[in-house]
This record gives sequence, C-alpha cells and structure tokens, in this order.
Amino acid sequence: MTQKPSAGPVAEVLQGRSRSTQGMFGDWIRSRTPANSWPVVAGFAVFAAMLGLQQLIVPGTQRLLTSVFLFVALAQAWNIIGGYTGYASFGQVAFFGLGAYTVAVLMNNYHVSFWVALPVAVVVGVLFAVVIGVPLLRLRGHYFAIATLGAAEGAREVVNNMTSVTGGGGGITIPTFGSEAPTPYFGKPGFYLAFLVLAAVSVAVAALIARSRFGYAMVAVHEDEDAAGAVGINTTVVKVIAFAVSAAIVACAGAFYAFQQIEFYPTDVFDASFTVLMVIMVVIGGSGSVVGPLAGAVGLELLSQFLRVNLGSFNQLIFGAIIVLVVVFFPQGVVIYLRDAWRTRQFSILDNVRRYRL
Amino acid sequence: MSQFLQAAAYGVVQGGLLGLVAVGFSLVWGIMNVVNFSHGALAVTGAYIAWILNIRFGVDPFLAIPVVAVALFAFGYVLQRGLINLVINAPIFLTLLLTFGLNLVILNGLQLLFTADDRTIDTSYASQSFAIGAVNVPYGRLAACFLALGITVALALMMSRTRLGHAIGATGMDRGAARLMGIRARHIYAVTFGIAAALAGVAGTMIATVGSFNPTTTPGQLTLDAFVISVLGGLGNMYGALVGGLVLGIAESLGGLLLTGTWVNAIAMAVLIITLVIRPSGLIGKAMYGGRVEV
Amino acid sequence: MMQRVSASAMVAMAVVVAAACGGGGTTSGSGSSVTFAAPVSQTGAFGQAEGLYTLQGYKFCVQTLNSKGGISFGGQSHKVNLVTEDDQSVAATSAQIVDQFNDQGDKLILSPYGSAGTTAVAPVVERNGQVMVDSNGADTAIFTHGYKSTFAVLSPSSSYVTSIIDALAGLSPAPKTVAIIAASDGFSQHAAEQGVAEAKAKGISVVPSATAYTSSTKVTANATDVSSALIAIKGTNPDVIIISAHLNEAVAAVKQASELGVKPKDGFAATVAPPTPAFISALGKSSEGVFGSTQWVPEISASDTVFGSAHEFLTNFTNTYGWSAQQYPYQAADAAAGCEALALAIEKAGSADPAAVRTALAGLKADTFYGHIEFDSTGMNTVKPMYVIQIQKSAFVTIYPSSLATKQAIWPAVS
Amino acid sequence: MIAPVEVPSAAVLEVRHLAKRFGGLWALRDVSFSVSEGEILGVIGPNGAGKSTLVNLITGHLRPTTGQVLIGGRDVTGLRPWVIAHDRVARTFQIVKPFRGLTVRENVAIGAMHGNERDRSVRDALTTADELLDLVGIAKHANATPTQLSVADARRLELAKALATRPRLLLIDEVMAGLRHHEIESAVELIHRLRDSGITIVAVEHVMKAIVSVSDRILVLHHGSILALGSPSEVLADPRVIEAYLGHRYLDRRSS
Repeated sequence: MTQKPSAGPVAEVLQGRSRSTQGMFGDWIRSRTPANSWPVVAGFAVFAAMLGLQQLIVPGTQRLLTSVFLFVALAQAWNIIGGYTGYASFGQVAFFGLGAYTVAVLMNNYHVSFWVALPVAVVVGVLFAVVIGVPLLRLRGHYFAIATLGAAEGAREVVNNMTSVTGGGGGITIPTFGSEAPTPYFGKPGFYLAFLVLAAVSVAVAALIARSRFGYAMVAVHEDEDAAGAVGINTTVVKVIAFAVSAAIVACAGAFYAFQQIEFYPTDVFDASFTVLMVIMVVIGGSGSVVGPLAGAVGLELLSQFLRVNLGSFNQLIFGAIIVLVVVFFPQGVVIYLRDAWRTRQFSILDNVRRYRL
Repeated sequence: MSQFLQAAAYGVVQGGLLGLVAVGFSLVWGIMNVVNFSHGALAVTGAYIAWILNIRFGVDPFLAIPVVAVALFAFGYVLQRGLINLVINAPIFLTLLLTFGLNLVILNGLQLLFTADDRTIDTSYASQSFAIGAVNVPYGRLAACFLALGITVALALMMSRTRLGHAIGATGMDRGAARLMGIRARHIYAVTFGIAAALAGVAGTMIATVGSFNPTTTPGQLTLDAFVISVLGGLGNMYGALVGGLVLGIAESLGGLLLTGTWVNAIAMAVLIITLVIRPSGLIGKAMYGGRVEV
Repeated sequence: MMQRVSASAMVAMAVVVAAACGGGGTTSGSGSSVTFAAPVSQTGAFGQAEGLYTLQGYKFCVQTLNSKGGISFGGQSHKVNLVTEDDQSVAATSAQIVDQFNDQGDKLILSPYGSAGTTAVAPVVERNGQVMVDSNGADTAIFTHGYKSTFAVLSPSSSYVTSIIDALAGLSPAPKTVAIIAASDGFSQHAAEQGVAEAKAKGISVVPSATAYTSSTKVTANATDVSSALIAIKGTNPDVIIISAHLNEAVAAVKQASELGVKPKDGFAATVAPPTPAFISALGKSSEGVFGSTQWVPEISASDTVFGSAHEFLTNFTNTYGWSAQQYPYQAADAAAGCEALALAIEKAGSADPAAVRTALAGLKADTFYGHIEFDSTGMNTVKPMYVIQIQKSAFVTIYPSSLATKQAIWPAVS
Repeated sequence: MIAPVEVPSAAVLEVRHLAKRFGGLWALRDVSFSVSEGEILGVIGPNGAGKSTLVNLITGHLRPTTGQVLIGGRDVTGLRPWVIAHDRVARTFQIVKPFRGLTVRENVAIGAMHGNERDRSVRDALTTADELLDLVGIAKHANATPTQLSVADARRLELAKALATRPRLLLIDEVMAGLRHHEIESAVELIHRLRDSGITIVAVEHVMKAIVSVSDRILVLHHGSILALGSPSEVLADPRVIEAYLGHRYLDRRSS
C-alpha cells in the first residue's frame, strides 16, 4: 500500500533544492534582504556625523554625549533579551557592576592593562549570565523580572562584602596617575570615542541579530515557546544566548564606565536605576525594534540632562510627569507609533489613547 | 540561645509588618496584573497624613488609620480611573513605566512639601517592649503584626463572601467575561486600586509609628520589599503577602544573626531566588498568575 | 491640532539637544567677576536635606563676600559668581558636572555634599587642573591617592569617633565599656577603626569585641534596620552604644534598642546624625541626652573679617534661612568655611588662576569663624579639632572640649 | 488488540503502553499502536477522549506517566519538543499558535530555518515559505499578520509552518474542525498529496466524515483507551464504535 515518493511538485518542494551550507554565521552576512539596506547606510552616516561632531562641540557636551552613547548601548543590550526575546530582565545592572569591578580589581590589585581586563570583564559577565540564566530563564514575566532583580541585588551584596578583594563599602580606585597607571587614562575625547564605538557596535549587533535566523528564533520564543519548540527551536539555548549577548554588551559598558569613573562604590555600579532607565528607554522608544531603543535612549537621556541642568529641584518631578504622559499617549512606544502612523497616515493621538484604554 | 529566640521573635513581628506593606501590592498585581511601582510612595503619603494629624491635632497614629485609609482610597480610585485605566490594554510593562513615572511625581512632590528630613510619629508606647524571659517583644511592631493579620483575613473574607469581592475576583480572572456579566470593569479596577492604596497608607502609618520614614529612600525600599514578598508568597492568594512577609522577616532576622548585618539583603534575595526556582509561582501562589504576562 | 503633535515632537527634540548643551548658569565672566562652581544635591537622597544645607552655606558665603565688595586682588575687587547644578545625589553625575564646568572654563570648584560625591570628583579636578575645596567629604580615603588639588576644611573621618571617646573619658562616671555599631561605607568604617584605637588608649573596652564593628555589629550603609547588630550587643550591656554611620542607622539604632530591650547603662552617641535638626525631628523625646560629634560649634572663640565671630555667623545665617539658633545644620557652616577658604586663598595668591590658588591653599594658615584652617601635605585639615554636643531639651549643647562647654553634660543620659 | 506488524524497516511511529495521568484523571490509558511509512492513520474520538494529549505526548510537549514513544525505531520518550522535531516529526496545534508579531510568510520561514534540514539562510527560508504558501493556498496573505487570517486560513498556516520543517511524520491536530464542506474536500485532497510525497500522517479529528475519506486506517479513542483500530469500513461496522460514538438510535436504525 505504501508508495515510493513520486517526483510530483510537492515532493520537489519538500525535498528542497540543495542549498549552500555555510554555518550560522554565513547567513548573518547574506541575511539582510537588499531591499532594506537603507538602515545600514543611515547607521554609518550617524556614526560619521558623531565622529565629526566631536571636534566642534559646544563646551560641556562631550561628556553629555558620552553618557548618551552609554545609554544607547545599554538600551540595545536590554532590547535583545527584553524586546526581542520577551524576557524582561530586571538584573542587567548585575553585569554592569561585575564588568566594572572585574576591570577595577584587575587593574588595581594585579596591575593588569585595561585592554586585557576588558575581555575578562566581558567573559565574567557572560559566565554570570549563563550561570543565573539556565535556572532563571525557566521563569516567565514578572517572576523572571523579580528573580533577576534579586540576582543583581545579590551580586552587589557579594561585592560589598568581599572587602579584601573589592574594598567593599569603602569603594575601589583604578590607578590612573603617573607611573603606576597600567593603562594611560583615555581622557574625555578618548571616552567619547570608546562609548561611541560601543554604542555603534551594540546597534549593529542588534540590527544583525534582528534579521538573522537567530533573531527570528528569539521572536518565536517571545511569541509562543511551545510553537517555537514544535518547529525545532531549542528555546533554552536561544534564551541563554540572548541573555549572554545582552550581558556581554552591558559588562563591556560597565568596564569602560569603571575606567572613566576611576573611583566608585558598589552602590554606584549596581544601582537599580540603571536597569529601570534601560527598560524605560526601550519600552518608550518601542521594544523589539532597532530604532526604538536608539530613539528612546537618545531622547530620554537628553531630556533628563536638559531638565537636570535647567530645572534644579523640580527636574525629577517633571521627568516623572513626562514619562506618565508619554506612556499614556504612546502606549506602544513612540517609534512604533510614528511608524504605524506614517504607514496608515493617522496621526491622531486621541485614537491612539482610545485604542488601549479599558 | 536567647539571641536566637530574640532574633526569631523580632523576625515574626517584623514579618507581620512586611506582610502589611505587601498585601496591597499583591492585590493589585494579582487582580489587575499591574506592578505598582508607586506603592511605596503611596505608603509614605499615608505616613505623612498620619504624621500631620499627630503633630497638628495630636491624633494617635492608630486612630488616624481610618482617615488615612479613606484619603488614600480616594487618591487610588482617581489614579486608576483617570490614569492607569488608560494603559490597561497596553503591553504589561507599560503599567510598570506609568507607575514608575507616578512614583517620581509623588516622591518629589512630598520632598518639596516636607523636605527630605526623616520623620517619625512619636508615641510613648510604640518603641517600648515587654519581656518574656530574655526575649523582648516591641508593642508597636506587634500591633502592626496583628493589624496585618486582621486586614489580610478581612480582605480574604471580603474577596470570598461579598458581591464586591466576587466582582473583583471575576474581573481579575477575565475582564471580558466579567463585563458581559454586567460588571463595570473600570469602576471595579478603580475600587481595587483604591483598596490597595488604602492598605499602603495603613502600612505607611505603621512604618512611621515603629520606625522613621523620608520621601526619598523609604518609598523605593518599601516597593522593593512589597515586590519581593508578593512573589515569595505567591499571587492569587490573599494570604500570600502575609506568608511571604513572615518568611522574609524571619530569614533576614536569623540570617543577620549568623552572618554580619550587611549580608541581610543578600539573604533576602537568596531566599527569593531559591523559592522561585523550586516553586516558580511562589510559596502558596497559583500557577496561573505566574505565566500570563508578556512584554 | 493633535495631528501636528508628532511633528512638533521632532522640533522639541532638536531644541532639547541645543539647550542641554548650553549648560546652566552664566559662563565665567573675565576680569570683573570670579566664579565658584559647585555640584549640589537638590533632588535624590540628599536633596532638600544635607544637600540643601550645603547649598545654603555656599550661597550665604558668596552673598556675604559680595556684600563686602567681593574678593580684592590685582588692585581691583571682584564680585563672586556662584554657579551650581543639581547632581541628583549621584556621585557619577557630580563628576560629569565638574567636567562640564571645566569645559565652560570654571576652574574653582566647591565640593558636592558627602564622601561619595567628593571621591568621584577629586580625580576629575586633578586631571582638569582645577582646584577644589572640600567642605563636606570627610572620608580619609579621598586623601590617600596623592591628589594635589583637593583641600578639605573639615576634620577627617578619623576624628569623628575619637572625639566622642575623648568626651566620654572626661565624664564622671566615665564609661568602662562601649559597643560600636558601624555602617559598611568607608567613612564610617575608618571612623570606627580610629575610635577603637582611641578607646584602647583610654582604657575603655569595646564589647562584644574590638573588631565587632567589621562583623557582627557592622550594618549596611543607610539601612533602616540595625536589629542584627543590636541583638549581637544584647547581653554584653555596654555603658555606651556608639553608632558610626549616617542619619538612618542612628535613628534606627535608638528606636530599635528600646524595642529589643538593649539599653546602654549610660547613653547613646553617634557621628553625623545628632547635630542635625532631622535627628531630633525623627526621634522626638528619645533623642534627649544623645551625644554627637560635630565639625563646628558657635562657642569657638575664633573670628574673621568675612563672617565675624562664630556667634555672628550663626545669627546671620539662621536669620537668612530661617533656622532656629538651637537647631542649625553644621553642614552649612562647613560649606561657608570651604567657600571662605577659597576666597582667602585667591586674595593670598593675588589671582584667580587655579595653579596660584592651589599653592596659596597649600600654604594657607587662617583663623576663621569655623576655627583654624590649615592643610597638611595630603590636603587634610588635621589641625581643627572636632567638638561634641549633647541634645538637651531638643537643643544642641556643646559639652566637649570642656573649655567651650556652656552647660554640664547630663550623664548618665538614659532616662 | 492488533499486534503491531513488524515491517522490515521500523515503523515511522510506534507507541507502546502509553499512559498519562493529570492528578487523579487518567487522560490516556495503555495505548499501543504503530504507523508504517506513507500511511495515513486517522485518530477519532469524542471531546476529552485524549486525542490532543496523545499528540502532545508523541511530540514531547507532555511527558508520559508510563509507556514509550519510538520514532523510526528510536526511543524518544520524554525528550524535549525540539529534539523530536529534529527527528523530522512535525505537528499543528488544535488551537492555532501563530507567531503574531511576524508576517504569515515569516511564520512559515521560521519552520524552514529551524526544522531538521535547515535552509541555511533567511532568504532561502523565505523562498521555501513562498512555495509552501502556494501549496496550502494562502500565498495571497503572505505579508498579512496571522491575526488577520480566517479560521481556515489560520489552519493552513499551521500546516505550512509544520511542512516547512520537512517532516517524514506529520501530526495534524483537528485541521478540519469548523471548515465548510468544500474546504474539507480541498483539505482532504491536500493531505493525500502530502502523503503521496512520502510523508506519513496521523490526522486527529472529531469530524467523522473527514476522517473516513482521508485515512488508510482509523484508531478510535474512548475515555483514554483504544476502542477499535482498523480500516474505515471495519471500524464503521464495529458495534462498540457505533454504540459509543453514534449512539443507540443509529445502531437500531441500521439493524432494523
């Protein structure tokens, strides 16, 4: 009764023509369909503009833009695990702190050069992500958020109590003066470049991942893990890798931040408000897209700096009020609102509010 | 040995107070799936109201509780009806951001009104304690512990025995279906948030009576405690907050005895993470509440 | 109208970028005025509290200097212009602000409130060739990195607990045992460390052990629950419990001590907290009799041309900002002294050039309303002593050194 | 019971004494059968008979309480869903589970990318997706989002997504429920074409008419255990099936 498979059209489709078999990385390069390569061009244009801007900036803004670049990198990193994969981590600051302390301990206690300490910091971040990721990524939604928040608070307390190695509550200092500086201090222009490159790399990584096979796997895990498993996606591996990639970027940012700050305490680099700011920037910008977190980071950081400089003791109150208004008027995120509005030509904010109200 | 008993006793009464802080937060989260970042700020608002009543009119904090509860209920009702209802259908983390913005507004508003100094409601009895053998039990925290128990039982009874309770529960389970049954979801959500705000206010009053509070650091600490305890105890069960509070209180108190004081935070987080890994929906929570969320 | 909202959002973004780059306050004028620049905490944990008192101290000093014609050097008198920016009580933001001040040409820096902020700013000042007078950052760690451009007018953290021990040793009956609860931050740990050494020197034993402050009686900085430390002390019944920490821990310790039945035989003492109005408002009656070490008391005899005597400073300051004479924030006095030191150095150097001001500060020896200001090679003012006050009927009463004591200490203080 | 026929090459799917208990309720009790290559096995039974539980146990979405599942002779009991999927086993879900954030075309492409013989690149996967959308007849919705599809089209998307992983065994969980008459016709015709291309199919339905016309053999589940297993005609004639499934009146009318 059983027949040999006939050579009908269906069989031909299902067997699939022989296709190139490079590894996963192979298709990362060819994965972007030529149609939408304008974001790549736009990306390089912005990068070049920022480079040029460095020479002729108004005094006082070099350090401001450096912190904008820092938050662009952090927002993109959070977007990879929170936006694409849908696992909103409240513990990313753990990797930031661990990256910072790895560099500080290596440079201060063991006199290691920054360029050696940086990759070690990234490895430490990734290892911690895998160690806490495997058990915690079984949790979902708010439970995952609170568990990772707990991991971050735990990491801070461990660093806080390892007084002999990390100086604990007394803080730690990276030697940057005279002979005993393992690596000459970059100075303001140096850190401007460092964080600009870090921001560009994190945007590039997010963009590459978005269109790659791995990117689709992350979105599948986000939408429905059972369906993802049914089509052959190893959901555990996808989640842990996304968590580790995000951790790597955040740890790298922490390492540069530590070298820039020179002296800091555990509460500075494990400050939960870093994580909250990352979440706000991604969600208000528009999570699950590349431009969303970018716009969210640049917009919010400039806004908070503007308010801080000009409004003195009212600045945080106004900042809070603005967040409330933006969330109410653009629940799906500003960038996604603009994109949909552009596509459907309906710019009305009121309809947007009505769509989400109870 | 007496140190062990003292630590355990203090852990229990501290746990009761922590349970009181968390019960409102757990209600809002369980029913409306809203993580209320401004829970701590609402509690401190309640504390300031009780403090003013005490300073200006000499009202005892326990007598001020009804006034604080009514004021916070109204404030909570308006917040939900006017603001949070606008984003209920948005992705879950939007309500988190909205309440984060709200927290900044309330927190900075209080700071500008009352300066950032630490305040307390000075009562003759709150910090006194009676001794059973070598163990001292403080009156203030003990009263807060009983209040927490009373409120949790009342809340559980209200949820299971009254029409309002069923309406809240139904709306929490399935908003669409509840509306088909004629339940005015907007009103019910606003009432639920109002109750939670009132509970936060009562907790704030107790915190002010047994300890001190300020508008800048206390709100964040209370919200974090409420978040940890609600998850530890588990959602969807009215007694979850109380159980979570007691477990956390005792763990921190005994932990503080065995290791130095600075390990207390790490212990609390370790207890939380271990519980979640073993029972992903909390000690006595219902599984349904854990997984129904996505960004 | 709504339709245009998103378009205007774009315009707003552009405006924000431009304005944020402008930076607040006026750029430093040349010639006629001298600019003092200070990151201050107007929001966050210190906002509307210690940060506010520091800002008031700086403003009061600049007002007073300008009312006397400003600073005279190079044959002219120059008005002083104070530029401040809110650091949201975040150390990293303080560092960013001082860097931005440098970009705007402001080289004369007054420190933010607190050791954390000052620690973060010190390396920035060093690298930019600015010069900073530290008014409220006492942690000795700041001065161990060989920085040449930071000068602290206030006594270092090492003297906070030692002054209490010395005051206690002078009482009758002098306490034989003390327990020390110390917060985990560097400032509190260093202070406790020196305190234990001083206690040993004065023959006072530390319970439950000399190093307890690093283990069983060590608590997290700014914690509001110190029950674990108190339980560790329970049963050793010390004569005095000393809290080397900040406001939160001191308030929690006093309240929770009665809850846990841990009563010191004679009384409580604490660093930083008791001489601030917030301590009294937080504890009410149970703040009575508590000892506190403070940087400044109005009873000191020194006086100067800017503020006059200590008492004159107190009356003028409290009238300007509405404080009561009995409950004044000593942080404002520290701030005013820091600003005055900078002004004196500029007059001594005869120019506002940071290098000249730095050498002038290094060699400065001045008697002011704040006491004697002189800096050692690392920039610390080890000459000025600390004083100890006791809270009596909700007022700060100076009781140590005895030469300045206005009233006898009520001892034992525990009611 | 019909002993599993030992065919020379191991059966594509073999289930031995499979059982699943949820608390006190036995959803499936001691089920054993095997499916040989190129065969279409229909599985039928009233709601709650354990049909979906059976599918979930085979594809690893549920762990069996007792019993074994063998794919091509290899024991895959208790393995994770994606491991089994890589053994060229694909499935559709009774309640459709599309990736809502993506377009219909991207949904199918994900199957191609991550199925067992992967299309190396996204672009290849997208071209395979287009071909499969043609095959199942929803090519015109390629750029729509799954939520905009009709019930029938959403089921076709599920099918296309499963096919994209190039299965040799396909489990279809109620693809034809709720379809109109002519839609059932085209669905049956499509399933036959899939079988002709070499895919072994287990079709779970509760629409009797659909199952009879598509299956080579039919397995009837009742309260978690096998009531009957045989050719459509045998099963339809079996009094136990009629009595349990179609009720006495149908039995009496037939016999009178």
